[in-house]
Amino acid sequence: MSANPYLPDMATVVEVIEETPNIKSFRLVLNDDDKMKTFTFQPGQVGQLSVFGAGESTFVINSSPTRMDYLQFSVMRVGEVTTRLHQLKPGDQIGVRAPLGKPFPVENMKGKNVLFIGGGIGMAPLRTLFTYMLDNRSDFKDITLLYGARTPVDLTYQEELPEWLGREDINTVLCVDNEYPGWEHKVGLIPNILLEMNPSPENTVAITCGPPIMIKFTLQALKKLGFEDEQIITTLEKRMKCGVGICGRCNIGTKYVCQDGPVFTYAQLKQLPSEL
Amino acid sequence: MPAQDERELRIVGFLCNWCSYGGADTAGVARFTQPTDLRIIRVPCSGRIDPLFVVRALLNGADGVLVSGCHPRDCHYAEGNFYARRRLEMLKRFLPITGIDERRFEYTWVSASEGQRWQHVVTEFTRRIHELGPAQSFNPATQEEWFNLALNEASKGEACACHGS
Amino acid sequence: MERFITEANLQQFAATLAGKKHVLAPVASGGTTCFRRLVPGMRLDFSRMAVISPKDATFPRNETLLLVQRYVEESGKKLELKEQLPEGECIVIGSRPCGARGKLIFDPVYETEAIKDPYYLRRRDNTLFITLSCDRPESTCFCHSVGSNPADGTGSDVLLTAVEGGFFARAITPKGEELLADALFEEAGTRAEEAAAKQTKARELMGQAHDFSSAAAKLLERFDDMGFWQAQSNKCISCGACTYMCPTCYCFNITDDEAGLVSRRLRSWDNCMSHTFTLEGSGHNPRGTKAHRLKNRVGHKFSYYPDLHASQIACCGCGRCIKQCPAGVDIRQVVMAAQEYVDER
Amino acid sequence: MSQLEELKAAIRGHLDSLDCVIGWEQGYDPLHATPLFIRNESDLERLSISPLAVHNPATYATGFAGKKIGMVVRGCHSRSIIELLNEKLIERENVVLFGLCCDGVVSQRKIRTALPADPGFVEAVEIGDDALHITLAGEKTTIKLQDVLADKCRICAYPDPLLADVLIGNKHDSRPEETLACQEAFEAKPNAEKFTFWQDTMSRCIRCYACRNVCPMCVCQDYCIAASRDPLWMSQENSPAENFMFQMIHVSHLTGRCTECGECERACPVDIPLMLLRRYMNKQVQEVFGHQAGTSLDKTPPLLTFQVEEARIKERDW
Repeated sequence: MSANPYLPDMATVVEVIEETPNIKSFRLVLNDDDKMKTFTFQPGQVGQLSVFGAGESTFVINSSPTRMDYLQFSVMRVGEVTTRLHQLKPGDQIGVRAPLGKPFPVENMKGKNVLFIGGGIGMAPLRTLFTYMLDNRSDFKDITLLYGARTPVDLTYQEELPEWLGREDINTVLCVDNEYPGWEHKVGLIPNILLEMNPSPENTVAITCGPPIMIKFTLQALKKLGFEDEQIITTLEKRMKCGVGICGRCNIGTKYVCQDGPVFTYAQLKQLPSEL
Repeated sequence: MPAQDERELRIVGFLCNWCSYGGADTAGVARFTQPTDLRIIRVPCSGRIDPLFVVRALLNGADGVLVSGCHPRDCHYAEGNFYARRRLEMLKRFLPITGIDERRFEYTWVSASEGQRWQHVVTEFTRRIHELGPAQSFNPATQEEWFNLALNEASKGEACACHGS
Repeated sequence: MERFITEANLQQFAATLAGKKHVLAPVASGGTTCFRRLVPGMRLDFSRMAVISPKDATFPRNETLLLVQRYVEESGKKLELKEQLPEGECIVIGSRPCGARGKLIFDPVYETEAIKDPYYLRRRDNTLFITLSCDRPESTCFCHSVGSNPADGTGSDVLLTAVEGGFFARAITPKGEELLADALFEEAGTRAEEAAAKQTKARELMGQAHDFSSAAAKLLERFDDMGFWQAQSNKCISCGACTYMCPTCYCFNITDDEAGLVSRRLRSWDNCMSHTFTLEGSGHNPRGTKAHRLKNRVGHKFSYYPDLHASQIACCGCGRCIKQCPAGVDIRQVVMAAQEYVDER
Repeated sequence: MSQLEELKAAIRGHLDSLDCVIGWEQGYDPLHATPLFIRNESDLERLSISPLAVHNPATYATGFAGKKIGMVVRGCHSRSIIELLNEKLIERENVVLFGLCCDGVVSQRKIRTALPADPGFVEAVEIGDDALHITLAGEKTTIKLQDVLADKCRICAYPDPLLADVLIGNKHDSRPEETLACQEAFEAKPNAEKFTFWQDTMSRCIRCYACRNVCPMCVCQDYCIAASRDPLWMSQENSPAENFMFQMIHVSHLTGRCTECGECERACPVDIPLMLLRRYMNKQVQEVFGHQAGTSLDKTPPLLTFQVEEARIKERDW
């Protein structure tokens, strides 16, 4: 990042993928070749995307640092900035401030089983780590992905799903809330499917992200399965402006989600005042 | 073609879709000569016009704002212009206390067939705005203007010395 | 360095400076006293503490961070970014010790090892404070409860103390000494003693200080007690008078304005008492009521910030938030209530 | 029994059935009052109804939606309540009104001007029948109440609550004949002078929105269009034009609804004379629609209705 933490790097949109009716993924390349070549980040770190004239918003970098042809961000259309983002086409210019925030504790996960539980757009922060692990497969033991959405069309990363489902060295389970014609995977709410899958907490790290209500019940399910607070990792969402711990809105007590997060273990979350 | 041999001024027109926009169109089709200062914004109904549209335009630097809708009793939506009439009248009455010349804002009714009336309205309003000249920016444009304003106002003392709630 | 200046000469000194530099000073305006850019011809008004703090000097109510120009060319759309770093010096004349010291609360946040806010740093490094010590406390003053006093020179370059016929001036920094080298300042003579006596008297008039030492822990203890916070925030109207008047409130908003092919990124004071401060895109708001927001405002100043930054309370005790609150919310009372709270459950 | 005791007794009788009763108590010093939310006997003990007790309790009324509360109201406050009722923003069965026949409240701004030093140094205040005796920095000053009455009180046409469940005090039989010279003088100024006055005055505004949040009729609060990004009515830029834009929004949304309680002007930390705008606009509403907000139940605000033939809106010739 530049000496001025508010100054974005300019980037070009190289590809736009329509993931779902209201989610698009943007693949960006920094305009400065050298910066792009030397750009480093770790899975879980976020970036601020600027659409000049509309503003900036925070999104997780959901491509993997092992695949640096582009930086990918997935954006759900909810407000002013995201609406303007959704209008972008390949070739358009965009501002990027990245990487920001703290990553997943990847080192601690090495040699362990990893259980990913993603709901809807919550798959985005998991995707970066998941892809990273696929590219460093031998560092980890069993990898399981439980990914659900409301309906089949709400599942993001459709392009990659066949690969994930087809790989022998990972266990991928997809689910949607209700039966749909042609849907061949699980039907039900994520926490229930999770209990059905009954994964062992033994030497396992569970990483979950999704809408607040899903996280709440997934945490309960994980506890029921015997996971300790330290074994559960999630990422938080807050309204952010500066992204560098100054502007003062994303704090929970003394912790600033933009700087100290967005990745927290359940054990860390329990230490924080309850203001999610 | 400008109304007078002067620089064009910025006049914003909010015209209802059903009558006044049609009236302007009729005037155009009939090739009536009109000044070109007016920038028309078409709205579904004069009842759609929030008086704050007018205020925003004036504070953003419009030299004049003209609102035109269907004649009372002729509203496409039956009663939109009845509400508009009350709101716009209150706006017109409000402007003097702000120091913004209320002549910079006008509202009127022009039907789709009244091409000639439209020509008359737009010509008259444009002439009026040209007589008033360019509007003063509410934000002083230069540091010097700021200084003069601050000094002048300070020298007057309190405009309303007694006020107190 | 110690000097003396008559009241008339101070006015002249300020006017001369104002002709050359950006001078911010308390000026009577519309029956109130605010810090304004001093224009030669205006008079300093030292009769009361300015309603708005001198925060504008180092943290203006709004500033342009970036200008963005868009070009549409045949080869495609282009964007040009221009950083808008502040230029020029500023001199604050007539701040009170609380206001000058209050700005220091920004430092550990705006200048860390990893992040340096160039806009703030430039302004801070290019601003001088000529501060007026207070000769008597107001009923809302509590600087002595947050580690300061009415003649605290911390954060100032020159400290003035009103004495017979004018002001006793003491330089606190080398830059302050340069200011006092002006010919309008005279020998201080024996006025140092007069000033010292005045300062001592002012401190005595402040009376007993509040003890906020248990606030950090006690406020956290009350975090989940929404009944407590609802009671404390009953009369709060959730406006921004407290935060915008506050010399230490440093939170900001960043928004873009667009006009044609030019847009700019604006940083403006923000207000943690407003609903939109933490409103998320999804519609969820972690601080959805004024009780949540008051809890964060008080908690931030008296608990979270001190926890992170060497027990320093993020409040300078100027009392503006109390004096200017349309509903009379008294932050001292809120903190004391949390400290003295006895859980009866 | 004094009026205060009479009022306390009346409130005591209702406390059990109400979430709280909103009144006033002494604030951070003896010269300032603050709203009091009475829930029990010890709260009730602190109740004060002196002329220093200025805050309009109606400001809080919509915040207690669904709960039953009591409010101590002066004449102007009762107008705010009536207007809220007329606009169906509160329900009659959810409010118990303890009405005070009011002899006027003070303007802190006027007190500040009348005192020899900043009222921040107040040590003691004694409230007499027609004067305040203020001890300030060791010296006692006497100010006549009449001299520091809030403007709204000097010209108040409704000193007695227009709606109350309990009425305390004696009804007034005459209205003051005073007019506000400053208001009239300001209105009479040429446009150019008014324009520069607002330019300069609005440069003082810090957009804290105290004027909005204290306004009993500003019920959108968290969802005010001033905070909207889409549509974008206002920039965050703190310039005279943007600041004035907000005042235009406020005036526009209060047209025919403002009950002239003066809270906006009182709350303004930088003393912007907002009532110049309010009073002027209310006069226009009165002239055109014969309407005074909050003066009678079941009246629709004039901008929410219309007449096919408007008696007092003249069509302009072209």
